[in-house]
Amino acid sequence: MELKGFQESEQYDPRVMQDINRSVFFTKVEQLKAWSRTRSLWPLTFGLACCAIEMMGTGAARYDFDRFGVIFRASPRHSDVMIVAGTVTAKMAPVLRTLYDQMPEPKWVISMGSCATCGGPYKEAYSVLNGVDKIVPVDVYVPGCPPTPPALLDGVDLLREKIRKEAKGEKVTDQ
Amino acid sequence: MSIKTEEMVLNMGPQHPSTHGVFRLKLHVNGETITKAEPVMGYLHRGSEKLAENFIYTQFIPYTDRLDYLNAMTNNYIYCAGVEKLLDWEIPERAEYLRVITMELNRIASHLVWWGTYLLDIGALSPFLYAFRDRDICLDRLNEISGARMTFNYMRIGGVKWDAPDGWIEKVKESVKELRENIAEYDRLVTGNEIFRARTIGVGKLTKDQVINWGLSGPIARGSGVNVDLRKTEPYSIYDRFDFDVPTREEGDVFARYKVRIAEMHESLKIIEQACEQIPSEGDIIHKKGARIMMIKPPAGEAYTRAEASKGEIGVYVVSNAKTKPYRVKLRRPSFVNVSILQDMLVGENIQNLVAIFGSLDVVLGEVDA
Amino acid sequence: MFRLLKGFGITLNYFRKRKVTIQYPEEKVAMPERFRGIHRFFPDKCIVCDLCVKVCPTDVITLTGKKSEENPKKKIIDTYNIDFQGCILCDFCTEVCPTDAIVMTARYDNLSSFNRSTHFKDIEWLTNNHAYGYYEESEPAPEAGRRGEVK
Amino acid sequence: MSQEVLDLVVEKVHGFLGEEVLAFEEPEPPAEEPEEEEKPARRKKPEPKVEKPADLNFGRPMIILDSKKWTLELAKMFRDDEELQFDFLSCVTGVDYEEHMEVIYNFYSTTKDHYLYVKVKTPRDNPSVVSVEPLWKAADYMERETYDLFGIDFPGHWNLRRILLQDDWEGHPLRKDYITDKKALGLD
Repeated sequence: MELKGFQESEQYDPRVMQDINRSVFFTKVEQLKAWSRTRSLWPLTFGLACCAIEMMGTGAARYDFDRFGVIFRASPRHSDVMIVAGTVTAKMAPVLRTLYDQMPEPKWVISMGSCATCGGPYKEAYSVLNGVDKIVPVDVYVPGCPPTPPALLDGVDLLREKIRKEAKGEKVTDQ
Repeated sequence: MSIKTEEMVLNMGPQHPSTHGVFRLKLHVNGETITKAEPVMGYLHRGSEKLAENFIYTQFIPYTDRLDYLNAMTNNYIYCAGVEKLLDWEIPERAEYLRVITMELNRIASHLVWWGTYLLDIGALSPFLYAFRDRDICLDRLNEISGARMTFNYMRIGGVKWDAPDGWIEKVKESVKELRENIAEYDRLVTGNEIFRARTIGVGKLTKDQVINWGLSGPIARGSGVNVDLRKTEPYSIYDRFDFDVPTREEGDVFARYKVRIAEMHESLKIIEQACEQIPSEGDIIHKKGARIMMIKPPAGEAYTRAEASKGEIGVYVVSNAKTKPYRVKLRRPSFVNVSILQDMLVGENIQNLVAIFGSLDVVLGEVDA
Repeated sequence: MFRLLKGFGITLNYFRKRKVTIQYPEEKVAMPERFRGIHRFFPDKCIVCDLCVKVCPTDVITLTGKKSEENPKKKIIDTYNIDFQGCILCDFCTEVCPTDAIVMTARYDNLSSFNRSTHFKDIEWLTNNHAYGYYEESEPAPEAGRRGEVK
Repeated sequence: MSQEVLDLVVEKVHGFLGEEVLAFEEPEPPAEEPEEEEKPARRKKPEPKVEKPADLNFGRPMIILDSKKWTLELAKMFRDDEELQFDFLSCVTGVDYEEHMEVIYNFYSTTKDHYLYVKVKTPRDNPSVVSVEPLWKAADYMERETYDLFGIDFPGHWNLRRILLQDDWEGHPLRKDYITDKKALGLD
């Protein structure tokens, strides 16, 4: 934090700086925004297949998504995270892209389960898209078939980390 | 005085919170009344049947899990039973009991998901939380025995994969007691609720003839007074050893289906309890040839087997040409047939009843689209 | 009205019941021993029989073997990769393995990533995957031997 | 029970098709015409036979018909006859046996509690089987699915369109000669 004026004043009275450090929290607006975003990720209820049930299970009492500020929204216009939970087929792919386009910026995509990540068990099937990252940019991949609710929570945690890091200007690559 | 309205085409889905998946309804609406409904499906068509032709027999078992992902155990069972019929194998007794216990636990879990999400659809939030809490009890037990929460891959051709771990049967017995209390609580919580009754009683009526002609099965058929439960009428596995009732109701409306499902959960608990008492304490869990999963080679022929899944009659039709890979696997998915009534049933209904009716069919899209 | 109060009564009763929520990141979920999480591999046990590759429904396992230096008739494992992004955790590889060289741990967490290629697990990763889960390193699963493919 | 049902069905079909043949003056004698095979329960074949499609049945009565013989009237007889009353159509599916195709109907009678299993053979090029959708509404979606995945035509169906795949999909995937090329489809 570059705070020239205050540093000068420190020379005169060190207690002022102490006071400020104790009671005022300095941050960039970007980071503040990122912090608030991480606390209220609103995913689109985009259940496609088996993973959707685990996603619902994560939202239920046992694992309780709401603790993380994750509240499912039915409309793409309200949401900022899309959890692609299930197999994306050729017929569904254009619809998925439309939904993604409808979401307001900033938006993130979590690819949940092996079907969404790479086609998974249906890799060889004639009507399945091998990986949702061919149509929308994916931020976090959660493996599993289906991932257990804690694994999904892990994925959401990772997404929050990514949002925080990006706000600091770090480039997010691999762990 | 009549209000002049124009016909309007309304599109519901594919992404809609109360379709529980990707299902689309093209509705022609005149004012509030639906004049024509056209279901569009296939958004989750994954070609399982084609994939089966490229797999050895056992490899297809995990794929049956993913058809009706809420009731994967019965899917596992029916596929294995179909191949076993071709092979003409006797299944060890303990394996049969383990199959029955897991299938019935899974049936309860499936009905619970239906109960929770259905009430969520028609406007009650908290039942969802109750249902998923109790579903987790079922899933914990299934997780302990099979090692997965939803896609169990537990049954094998000729038996089951794992024996029950130590103390599992006792745990199941305790869970049954807990579930029985909790499910009884649902009645007190919801069934008497005025709003719920107003939205369900007399809505979405299906007559007996309609049910039979449209090939509907499961709780939908039993809610309309058709007493068909394959566990009773054509006992497969060892269901003839248990004492249970088939709940039927005559009304045929949404509320009747609700009551049938709630009663069915109690019956399933009864079956589990009896099975836990009767299960032999030791014994084989798989046919002696079943452990060699790479070498299962049924003789040429074909077999159609059916069983009662939580959604209705599930059937599998296996054609073998005496090779290690099946020639054709056809799965008769109950949801796929059950959903066909929608185009007939919605005509003339109010649009606000749509979700209540559609939810009461208990359709799983993975199963509709295969 | 009475029914409504009855419903609320049940809700209120829950204030004095045990809480079901698991505070996940602080409190880990206890998965049972059989839980099928990511694999663990024992290179010294592997006899390069290729059964796991054949049985895998999604073709995610690839392996190569090489001639053993001490005993030229024996083959030892050289590379062993699991493309975990496509793995459906069906457990067939463990089931057919005659020597239990590949097992499944109960590890389900810390596997998500920003990049698909991270899910590609090589022999080194799979061998060192013992810090997690309920899998006992020393003793193989007791029933595993019986289930194994008879050769 | 199954044998009795089979005898009954065979008798009925003979009677039915015989009459029809007389009316339409077909030259062959009616008794040989429907290719009916009765299958005792669980007959195991020791030697594997690859070419021949259906060798084994499982205690359930089965008749095999040619698609020309399978008419709506015959199906109506199955449904409405006093002794048969197959009112529940359980399953409709198709199988592609490289030299011909088959459509398989699985009937059940809720009143009489018996089954019937009808296989209708149809040539592989230009396959066509009369739809039973006007009689059993359950056939609606299942025949559409069979059309979608096998390309078997069902004349008489009110709405025979693709159901699971897109309307502009090329080919019928469950045919044995369908080649899945995901690169060409733009899916891989």
